[in-house]
Amino acid sequence: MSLNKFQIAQRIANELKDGFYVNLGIGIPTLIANYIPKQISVVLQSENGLLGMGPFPSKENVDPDLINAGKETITTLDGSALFNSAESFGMIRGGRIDLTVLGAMEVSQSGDIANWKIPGKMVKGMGGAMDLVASAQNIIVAMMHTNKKGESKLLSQCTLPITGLKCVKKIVTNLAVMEISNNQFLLKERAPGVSIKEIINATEGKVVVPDHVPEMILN
Amino acid sequence: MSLNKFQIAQRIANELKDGFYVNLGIGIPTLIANYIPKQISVVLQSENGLLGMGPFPSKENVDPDLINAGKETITTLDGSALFNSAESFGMIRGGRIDLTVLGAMEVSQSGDIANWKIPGKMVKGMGGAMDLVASAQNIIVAMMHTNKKGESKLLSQCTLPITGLKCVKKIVTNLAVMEISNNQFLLKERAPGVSIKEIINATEGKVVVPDHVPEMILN
Amino acid sequence: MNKVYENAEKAIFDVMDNATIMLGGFGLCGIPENLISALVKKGNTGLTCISNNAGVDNFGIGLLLKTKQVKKMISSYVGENAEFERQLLNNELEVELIPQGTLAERCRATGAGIPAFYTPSGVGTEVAEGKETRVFNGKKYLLEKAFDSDFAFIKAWKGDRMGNLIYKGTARNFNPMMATAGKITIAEVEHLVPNGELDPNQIHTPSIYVNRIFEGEKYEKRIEKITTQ
Amino acid sequence: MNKVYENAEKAIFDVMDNATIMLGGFGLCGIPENLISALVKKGNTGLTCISNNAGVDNFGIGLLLKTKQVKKMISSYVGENAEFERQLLNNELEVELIPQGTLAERCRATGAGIPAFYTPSGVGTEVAEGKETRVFNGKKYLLEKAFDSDFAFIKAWKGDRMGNLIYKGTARNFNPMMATAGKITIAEVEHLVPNGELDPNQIHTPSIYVNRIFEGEKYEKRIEKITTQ
Repeated sequence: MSLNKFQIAQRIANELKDGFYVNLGIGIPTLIANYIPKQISVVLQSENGLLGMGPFPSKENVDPDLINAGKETITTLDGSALFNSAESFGMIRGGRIDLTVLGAMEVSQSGDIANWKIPGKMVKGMGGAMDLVASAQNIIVAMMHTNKKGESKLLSQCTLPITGLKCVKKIVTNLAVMEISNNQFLLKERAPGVSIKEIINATEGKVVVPDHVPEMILN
Repeated sequence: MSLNKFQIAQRIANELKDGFYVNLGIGIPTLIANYIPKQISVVLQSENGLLGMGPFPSKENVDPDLINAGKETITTLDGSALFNSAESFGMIRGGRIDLTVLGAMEVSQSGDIANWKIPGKMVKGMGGAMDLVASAQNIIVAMMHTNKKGESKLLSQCTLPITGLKCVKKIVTNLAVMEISNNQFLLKERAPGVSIKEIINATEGKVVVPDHVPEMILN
Repeated sequence: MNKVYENAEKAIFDVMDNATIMLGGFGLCGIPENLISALVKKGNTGLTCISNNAGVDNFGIGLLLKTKQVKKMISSYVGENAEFERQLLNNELEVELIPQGTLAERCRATGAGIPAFYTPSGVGTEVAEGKETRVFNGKKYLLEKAFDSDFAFIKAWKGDRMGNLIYKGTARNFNPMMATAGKITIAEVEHLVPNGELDPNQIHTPSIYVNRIFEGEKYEKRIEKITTQ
Repeated sequence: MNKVYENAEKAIFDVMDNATIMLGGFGLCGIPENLISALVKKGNTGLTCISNNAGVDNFGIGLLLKTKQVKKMISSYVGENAEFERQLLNNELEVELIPQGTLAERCRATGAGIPAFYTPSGVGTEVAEGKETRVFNGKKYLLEKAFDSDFAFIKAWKGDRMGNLIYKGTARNFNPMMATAGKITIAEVEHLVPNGELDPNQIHTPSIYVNRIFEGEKYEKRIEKITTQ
């Protein structure tokens, strides 16, 4: 059975390690914050200028001067720090973010990512995505395996304008966990009950299937 | 009668305008702070990270965490701001300093300045001088007209390694006020009782003498 | 030395048509509300606005779009604005999209006297078209340049009469870099306080960058997405 | 997540011979006193030190010079140190002199993922020898590059257990940029406080840059030139 977006977030939460500084993109990645294992402590960066992003505020504590990169009202935590946008992207380009999780429209088997522009549609802009993908050491893409038309989003080559080259390390979808390895999608895990054949059929790019492909474990 | 270093500082203080942000180098320039006209307000920058440098502290108020670029203990004032060295030189390179006053070993008639290195002697370093001269819109050199051997410090070309090219606008010495103009020293004022001939004799570079060369006024 | 102006209108007296203006803010957070309103009233046209976003239909830079005062937007993200989209599709508006980190760094470079720098952001993408690329330590980078901006419109929480500024929360965002980058920097603050009231250790924008300052008449601080527990 | 170390000795356990280390401070103001003492005790040699100054004969980096642990100094000003001068004249020590603003900006660039930038400082001087020059808007600039530094030794006034730092007075100087630039950044503070005690609005160095932190055993804070009214 393929995962829903909450379960994708839940699976990615397993990648978090104690002490990680993490940037979570808008969409599925944002949901990961709800599944951080209790025994570890991670610090969330919001690229508009906050380290240590807390939960949404209570109604009484809504502060228009405290929003996240998705423009939602949020809170700070003990140990939070606020800073300007140049500092924020300085730490991003400087490689200080341990894990970056982004949504995507397409990922290629060489690790290219496309997630900012669809030709012919109104282009809203790349925001911070190009800086994040150009700099992060450790990028996981969280997305559905196929688009609304049922077409694969894991491709031999991106068809949409790319956001960054050879930067994605891992992809977690509703069907599988894949790693980019030697210009191929290396199948690491399958969603519970999903067959390898189903995954291969849903993947336009080249898939490498090891002898043993375990089912994902969702804590 | 030629000026002493206090009078040179006093003369340069006349160049200050209300609202100026000013960087004063070590030596004679530092003395200018004592002659700021009472009716104007200027802000002194210390390039180690302070805008709004106050006077030396009383004995009880000496703070090892508060020094100027000459490593002397100082104080802050109402309206002071502290910042890091990158910010400090950002504002310098960004052209926000209205007036920079520096000492020099040599100045050339094209406005080159040499004030950091004497070949054969221990080289201590340029500190912030190269950044200041490369960026300031308005640089005045405060120095004696001749060196200890009696040789002119206002030259057709610098003989020492230069600190910056074509950057000096004005020179105030114990003998004269000169402006750099068309690769020449334009004589603007003489020290009280000092003759034009005396100044020309003490200047190795080319001097232009206008019809009227008034005596300096020291308020 | 007097940098204090009575209000936004007086502070922007010399803004001219076709000016380039940087405006602080991220979304609607930390935007110079009073300066934008005054600019709408003043009516200058042909403006180039450098701002991370373009406001929403009825607030922020959206107000300047409605009155067609903006010729060009230089931004990283311009969603959430129907009038913007309409003008863009009708070719009534130019848009230059820049990665957010590059936008922030170009603003900083402008103020810090750095004419150009190399950044990895955008390598291999449309953003790299026409730009010099160069390899350092085996990795490709793009050459990006400083801006040239006539004015910077800044919003801070507190400011003193000399122009020292302190921001609050994530309303800081682009304001500090833009404050350094305007040929004329105009700051509006919620609280204009006497010199000496702000701790010199806690100043975010030193006074040297601020040419004019005033206390904003009122702050609506509209929220784009109110999210609560 | 634990970044807190018991003392300087434990915090520098993995410093190796021939390491490159950035050290904060301007003169003797804001220097990492306890880290320097621990490094003297640990005895690593062949060090390259990036620091605005080189201390005095019996304090600061001067202590590391006395024990001949330093192979190379990268600084903007190295006066006030007789042992330094002796070693330099005897070719026992390499020195690279860099304009102070360029030194600060190179440290910042290192931490901010900017591999290189253009600056006007040093154009036409010895500093420009062997460097690319380039004209932007009619003015000449030099290309300057980021550093590569194994460690950064930082001194702050207060820090929390996560590594957020606040500096005091002009002891800030090079510390914040160097904090961003070390592969491993070790901060010593006068006061180590619980998380939550520092106002998030007032943090000078966000915790992400700090790998290790400890409260310094004692601070001598020697003054080079006591000047009073």
